[in-house]
Amino acid sequence: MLSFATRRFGLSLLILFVAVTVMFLMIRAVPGDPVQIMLGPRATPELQAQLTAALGLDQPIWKQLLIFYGNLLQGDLGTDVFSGRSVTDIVFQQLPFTLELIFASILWSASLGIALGAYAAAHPNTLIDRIAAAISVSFVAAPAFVVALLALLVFAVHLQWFPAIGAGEGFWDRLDHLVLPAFAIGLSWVGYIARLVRASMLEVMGESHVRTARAFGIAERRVVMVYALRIAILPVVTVIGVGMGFLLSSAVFAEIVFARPGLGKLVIDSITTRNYPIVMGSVLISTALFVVSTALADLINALLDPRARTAH
Amino acid sequence: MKIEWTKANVGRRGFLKGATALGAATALPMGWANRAFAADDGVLRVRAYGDAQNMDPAHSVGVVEEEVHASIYNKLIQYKPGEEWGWQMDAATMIEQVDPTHIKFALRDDIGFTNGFGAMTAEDVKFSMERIVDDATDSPNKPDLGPFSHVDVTSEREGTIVLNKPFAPIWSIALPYITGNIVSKAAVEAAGGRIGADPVAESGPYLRDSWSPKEKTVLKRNPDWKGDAPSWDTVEIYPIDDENTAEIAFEAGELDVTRVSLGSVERYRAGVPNGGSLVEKPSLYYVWMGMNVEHPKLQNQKLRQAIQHAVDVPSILEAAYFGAAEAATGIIAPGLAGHRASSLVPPAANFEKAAQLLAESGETNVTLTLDTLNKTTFTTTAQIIQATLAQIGITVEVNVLESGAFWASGDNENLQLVLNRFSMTPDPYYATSWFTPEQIGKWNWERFNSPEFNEIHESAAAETDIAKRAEMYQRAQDLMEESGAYRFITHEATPVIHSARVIPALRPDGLSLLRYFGKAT
Amino acid sequence: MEKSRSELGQIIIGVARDPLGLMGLIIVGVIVFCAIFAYWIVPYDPIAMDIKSRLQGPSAAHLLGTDQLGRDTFSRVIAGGQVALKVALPAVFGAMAIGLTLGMIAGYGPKWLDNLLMLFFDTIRSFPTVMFALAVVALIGPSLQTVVFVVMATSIPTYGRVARTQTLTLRNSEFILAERSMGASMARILGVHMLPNIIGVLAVLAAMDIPTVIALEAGLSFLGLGVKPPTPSWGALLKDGYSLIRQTPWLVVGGGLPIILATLGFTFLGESLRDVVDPKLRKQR
Amino acid sequence: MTDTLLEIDHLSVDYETGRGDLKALRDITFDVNKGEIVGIVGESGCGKSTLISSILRLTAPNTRFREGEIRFKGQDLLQSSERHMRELRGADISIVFQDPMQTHNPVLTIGQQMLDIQHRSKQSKPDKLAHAAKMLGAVGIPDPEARLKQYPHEFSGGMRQRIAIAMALMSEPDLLIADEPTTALDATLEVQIIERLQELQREFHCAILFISHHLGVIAELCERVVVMYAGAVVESGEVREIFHNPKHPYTRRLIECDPGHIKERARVLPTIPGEVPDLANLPGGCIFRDRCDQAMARCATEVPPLDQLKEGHHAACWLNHEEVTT
Amino acid sequence: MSLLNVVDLKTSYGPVNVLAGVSFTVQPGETYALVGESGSGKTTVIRAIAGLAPAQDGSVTFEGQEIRGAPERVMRPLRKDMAMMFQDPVGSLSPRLTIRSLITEPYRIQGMKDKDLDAEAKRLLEMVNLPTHFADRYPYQLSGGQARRVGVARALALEPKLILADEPTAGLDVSVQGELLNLLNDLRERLGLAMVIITHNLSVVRHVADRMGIMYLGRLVEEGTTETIFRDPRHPYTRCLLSANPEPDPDARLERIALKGEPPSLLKRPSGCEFRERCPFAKDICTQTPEWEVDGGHGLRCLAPLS
Repeated sequence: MLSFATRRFGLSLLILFVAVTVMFLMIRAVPGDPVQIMLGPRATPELQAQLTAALGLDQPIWKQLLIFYGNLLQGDLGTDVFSGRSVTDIVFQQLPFTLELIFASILWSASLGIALGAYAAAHPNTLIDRIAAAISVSFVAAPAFVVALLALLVFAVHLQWFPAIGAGEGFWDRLDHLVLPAFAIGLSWVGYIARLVRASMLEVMGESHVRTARAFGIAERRVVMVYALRIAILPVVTVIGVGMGFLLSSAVFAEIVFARPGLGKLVIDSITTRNYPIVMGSVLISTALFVVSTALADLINALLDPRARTAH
Repeated sequence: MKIEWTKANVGRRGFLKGATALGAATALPMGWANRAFAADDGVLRVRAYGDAQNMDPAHSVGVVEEEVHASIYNKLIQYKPGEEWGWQMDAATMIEQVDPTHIKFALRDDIGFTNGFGAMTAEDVKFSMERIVDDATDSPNKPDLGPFSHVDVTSEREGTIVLNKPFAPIWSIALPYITGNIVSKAAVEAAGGRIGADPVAESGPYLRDSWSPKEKTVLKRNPDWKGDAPSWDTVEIYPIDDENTAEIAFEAGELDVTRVSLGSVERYRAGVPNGGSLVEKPSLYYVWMGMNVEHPKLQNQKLRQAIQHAVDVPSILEAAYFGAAEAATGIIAPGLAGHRASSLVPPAANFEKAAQLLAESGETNVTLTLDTLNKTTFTTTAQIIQATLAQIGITVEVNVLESGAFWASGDNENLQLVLNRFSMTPDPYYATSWFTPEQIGKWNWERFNSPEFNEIHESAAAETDIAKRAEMYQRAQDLMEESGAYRFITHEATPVIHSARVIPALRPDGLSLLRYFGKAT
Repeated sequence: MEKSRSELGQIIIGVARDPLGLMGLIIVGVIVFCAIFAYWIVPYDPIAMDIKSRLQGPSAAHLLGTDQLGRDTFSRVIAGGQVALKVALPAVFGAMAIGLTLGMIAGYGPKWLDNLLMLFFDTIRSFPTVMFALAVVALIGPSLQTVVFVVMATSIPTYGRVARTQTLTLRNSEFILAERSMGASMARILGVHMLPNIIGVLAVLAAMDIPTVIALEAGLSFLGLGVKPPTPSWGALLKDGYSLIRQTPWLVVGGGLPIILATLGFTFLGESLRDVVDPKLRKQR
Repeated sequence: MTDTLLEIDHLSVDYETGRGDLKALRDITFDVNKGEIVGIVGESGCGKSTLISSILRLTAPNTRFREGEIRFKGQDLLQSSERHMRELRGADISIVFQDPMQTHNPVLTIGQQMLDIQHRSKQSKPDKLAHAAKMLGAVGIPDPEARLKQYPHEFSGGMRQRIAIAMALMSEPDLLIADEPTTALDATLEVQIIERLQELQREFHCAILFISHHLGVIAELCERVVVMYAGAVVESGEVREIFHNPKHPYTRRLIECDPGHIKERARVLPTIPGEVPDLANLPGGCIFRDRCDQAMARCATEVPPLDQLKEGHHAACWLNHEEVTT
Repeated sequence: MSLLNVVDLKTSYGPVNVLAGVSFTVQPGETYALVGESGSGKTTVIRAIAGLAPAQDGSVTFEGQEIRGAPERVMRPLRKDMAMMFQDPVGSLSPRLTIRSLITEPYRIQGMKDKDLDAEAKRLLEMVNLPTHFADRYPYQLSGGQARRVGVARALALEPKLILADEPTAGLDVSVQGELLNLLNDLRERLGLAMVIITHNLSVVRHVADRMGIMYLGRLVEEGTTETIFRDPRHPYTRCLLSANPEPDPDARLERIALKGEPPSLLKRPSGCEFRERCPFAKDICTQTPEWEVDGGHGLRCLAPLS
């Protein structure tokens, strides 16, 4: 178990390293120049040269990369081109907003999805199963930005149940502000998870240990909820772990439409303005987020599945 | 079919309350989001396009930051809200141009800096302006000060601004805009010469209370401010770049003021929700289609002229600007010196003439690329250009670019047609500066190379006779258009909606001057 | 050859017997039909502008109204199906082909290669799609091909991992050992014996992935990174519809409805396909 | 009648499939007395699994009970409420399944699973655990208390099967159904399990319905035996009677085929050529006719009834009818 | 010259010593049976011989040629003479191929394109008594017995000299088991092929094998002719195995020798004689490690053999 964790951690670091390096090189290959964007049409050549030098952009790429990693080892992600603030501060200021959004979305979509899927699997081919399938499936491809906007129109403007923009202050207010964005980006996950749970439940329900449990007269409820669901949930955990990466992408849309602060928006803004330090900082953090969440999923799987614990 | 998103009578709170009190009627005015309007909480909520990240005027990157700077710092003079461009006194009690290169000023004696940095002095004025032109500061705003030389301090609160040569934009750009902000010399020096994300000392009617990046900036009334007290205790500035979101936030009662999209103008003309009003302002932006005269495919002037005539501006205004904007006659907006009453090539396309010019050019099978930003307005415009040019047999492929790549087009020699939009300050000097030969490879994407234009740009800035100056700029725009490298499209428009409780103070181009916002009673 | 056709026939019959599968088959059939014959079916040229009759509501002349350039939304929806398939099919099948190849190599080849490929997969997966898309689009400019490339690149790991897992499971199965005992080459084992057993699972995955890809194209369009105008893609329709949602809600309907329909169709088809292809279920029949 | 525990009375069960009804069980009749070990012998496709799931009423959704009764202590299980069935399962009737590797839930500890099956007991949790440990000890699992905390995959196949037996006997059931419990195990383990089962049966006095295709195991363990072929009972009776004096050609041939039966090395082994008929498309007459070397004209047209040949010995074959012998 | 000569073959997966040195020889035309509990390493032996499992040490010679760890280039021509049969009758047939393709697969792999494959398929099906129309079926459409015969047909396609058969009767009903064994026997006599058969069914061994080896924890503990071993097992483990076979006769009450416990883990091999802890006949001397001793063609690894 420990060596498994160490190896997993080592692999995570390696992925992080490769991913960040690739992104570093890729973003540099892209046309565009933060100095030009920052200075706008008013740039004089001297000024441009000065700023380029100040930002270290006149160095060869490999040297910049080395410097980046050197700083990184000291826990320094560099300084924002535009505001002169520490990138670490900026990224970690935005991170909680995105995290709370992602967690809220996963929480509601996974709970509903698992419940729907488990119910459907326990009552296969009934009308409710079919209806649940049709409804949940049709949400799978509902683009987050359209859902977000419609949710805004209906629940914020028309019904005025929830606030429209921002992230709020204080626990309840923030929760209040989370409802619509989390709804918008979680919606497509409900169907996805429900389908996954249903399929994996049906498989588990066909296994002979479930038959054993039934043959011992254990209540059907307990058979479904404990004996089958605990196993059926395992692939879902993995999918959610991987899904964090995709949710970060969906968060971008929610953050734009709900004018929320967050990492997704930061990423987009920094890439379009070629704000290299922030791009690298946010790539690092979001990749780390992904790596951590997949590792976490593996860990949870190991906790839920004793076989995985000893297998490694 | 038109869906009216009228507000429902029962809000969430009302719902809960109604359920307990059994009296739905009593719950009516208790709508959740109505609190913004119902409670006069003294908070003005405005929208900005972006986040004000830097509190150093020397490193301000434009209007978004200036909106905050103008509230927390003072300038000698400020823009006047209203329909016409003009300025009013702010920190200055007296200011006058004694000769074309000298401006004398005297400061008010009741302005002080926060954080214990004392009263504002002429030394602060000198410091603030000189540090912008100082190379060590790396200020992107240096060009705004033009031929500014230095400030002579004559007494504690008096001084003279000295220019190297006459510079008309000093009154319209330099002093009332970004470079005019006065910071505390002592505070900046104490901070090591650079102000970062937090102001080191403020002096304006508002103080920046807090900043939550990408969420909001909060301004609070400055208790020590001795000038005319601002009407609002608190101003919250929300960075929202998506127009739809801003409009919805306004309708949900969470914003008091926002610029709206041109597509929504028609709807708001019919009525603004919650008793608000629509204010339609012109804009200083200029949008044009440029042609890279150095590109092998576009070196033929007749071809360029054919293209000029084949672009149908009214269609663009109709489809991309929803009929809410007027055709541009050049790069200088109406209301500014140098604005042309009409362009040489009429806005409406003349396909006959275009075809004739194309025939004269001798070019056949012309296929071109048109680069544009990835915003709906531009892609719509580009598609119309594509369709209209197709009518004279020119094939256009639209290249949609994200902003980072688009704005790097300056050194792109392969650029052919480009749909572009520049911002502007209220002085023609600002507009012409990008099209000089010196700017080729940087911002003169058309690689328009006219010595005469350059000459006009240089001399007009120093010309103090307004009529003469206007004439010079008009000639400059004629030159641009004659070259065939430009097809002017529009100056856009600035429709702004505001809630009933606000009396907005907007520049003639629709931008907010927060410190002058009033309260409707 | 003949045998594989009869197997395919069996699969189609199997799918058609299942009501949901039949529905999926019909929806997908309609979409494919419209895509192929788009330019004969459409009542108007989907890119012809008519600025005078712009932003009209649904009417007999324009079933789904017109957009800001006066183009017929219904025609654009129909033609958009073609674009959707032009994006989704190469992207999904490209990703499937590459993922399958790499995944099988990872699963069957030496351990170091497996580790290397897994690192490659995990690295690609670890970029948020949007970030990756932005960088790629900025690098090579937005176009149909770019969208295809982005979607393909980001979904290769999914297919690769599934193919790898399947290969790992199969590599120790007796029929593979039997082939090895007869001296079959690696190419033969992978191509003739592994592939037919893995491809079913991946095909199901691909069928269910197609709507996701279409939605991703819409997302990229929303960020202005989608296909080039005036190409009538559902994503572009949605984006235009999004910016005009208050004035002309039918534009969003026009863009959204086909995506939801396609999702239903491909998902039903995929699930039904899985039931038919899955040998575990087939044995019970 | 008092000592009869389970009576299967003319039971016929079909599966509805796309190809038509699959006649899985036809006219099955036999009974199990209290404290008796009855073996069911049959090869693949004989209907053993359908029989077990029918007794427990844990059938697939496409199962149709066409005819007959399954009486347990006199009550027809096919007419019982689902609630009553649940009361019976694991309490009065319990079962040990074939594959010990898959019979336990992989993510719950053995202790947890043994706790769960005592859901009817009012005992406290420690008492239940103690009971579980006692049972594990009884089936020969060393150090039972500690092993309760382990997961199924930490046990070997033989141990898991013993745990399954412990679980099945925990409620001291009246009837234990053992569905090929030793098939998946090595011969050495097989004997261990059988011996253990014999001991436990003596201790708990439960009846065992022991299903196996291994004639040796049946011969050793059971008192009576039921021979099934293609969904029907072809012969039933005392073990000794069946093995020494089989009255149905199938039974006879089956015993002959077992290589364990042939003491001397034989290069050519006896076989039963042919295949089990398609149950969805049954031929008329005797189902074994196609593979029977003694088939007669009558076998093709009439289904032979399960006749009582003598007390406790039944066989379904026309050969046993007197008119043939004469 | 013996056909197959295995000398001190060793295989380990990490710390797990699956094979701890196995030696035996097979003469042309001879049937050799490997017997033992699951986990004793029987399957690994024949897989290692065929190059399907790693073998870190020892030697395997086939017709005098060393083939342990040989690259596929060297192995491929030899595979014409050495065929395998696997445990799972249906599972060892590539599920998406027709029976025709499956049984002619060896010709394709060996590059014998000039053969009339349809005719060969027909010949092979007839040889194993399957109707020729089965050529168009798929594995899942076959019963266990039929699939098994397809496996035999495929193994015999190239008329090999040696067949390595892993549990050839596993999963078969008793009534069909005989058929398969008869078929193999018949072919063996006709084609003169040698076989290595793995099984845990001792009754089967008695009828088909000329010689047999008993494996325990990855080693041979006894080896000899089938007859001697059945008549006079010397190793206690062999005795236990033989006695653990219930006979289909209610009156036959064997003198059963109870085997204690279960096979120990390969990770924790007992010291001394590895069977000691389960052995009902263990003596003090058994704490020492027994050596493999051969006496008149009868091999034994026991310090306290039964007489």
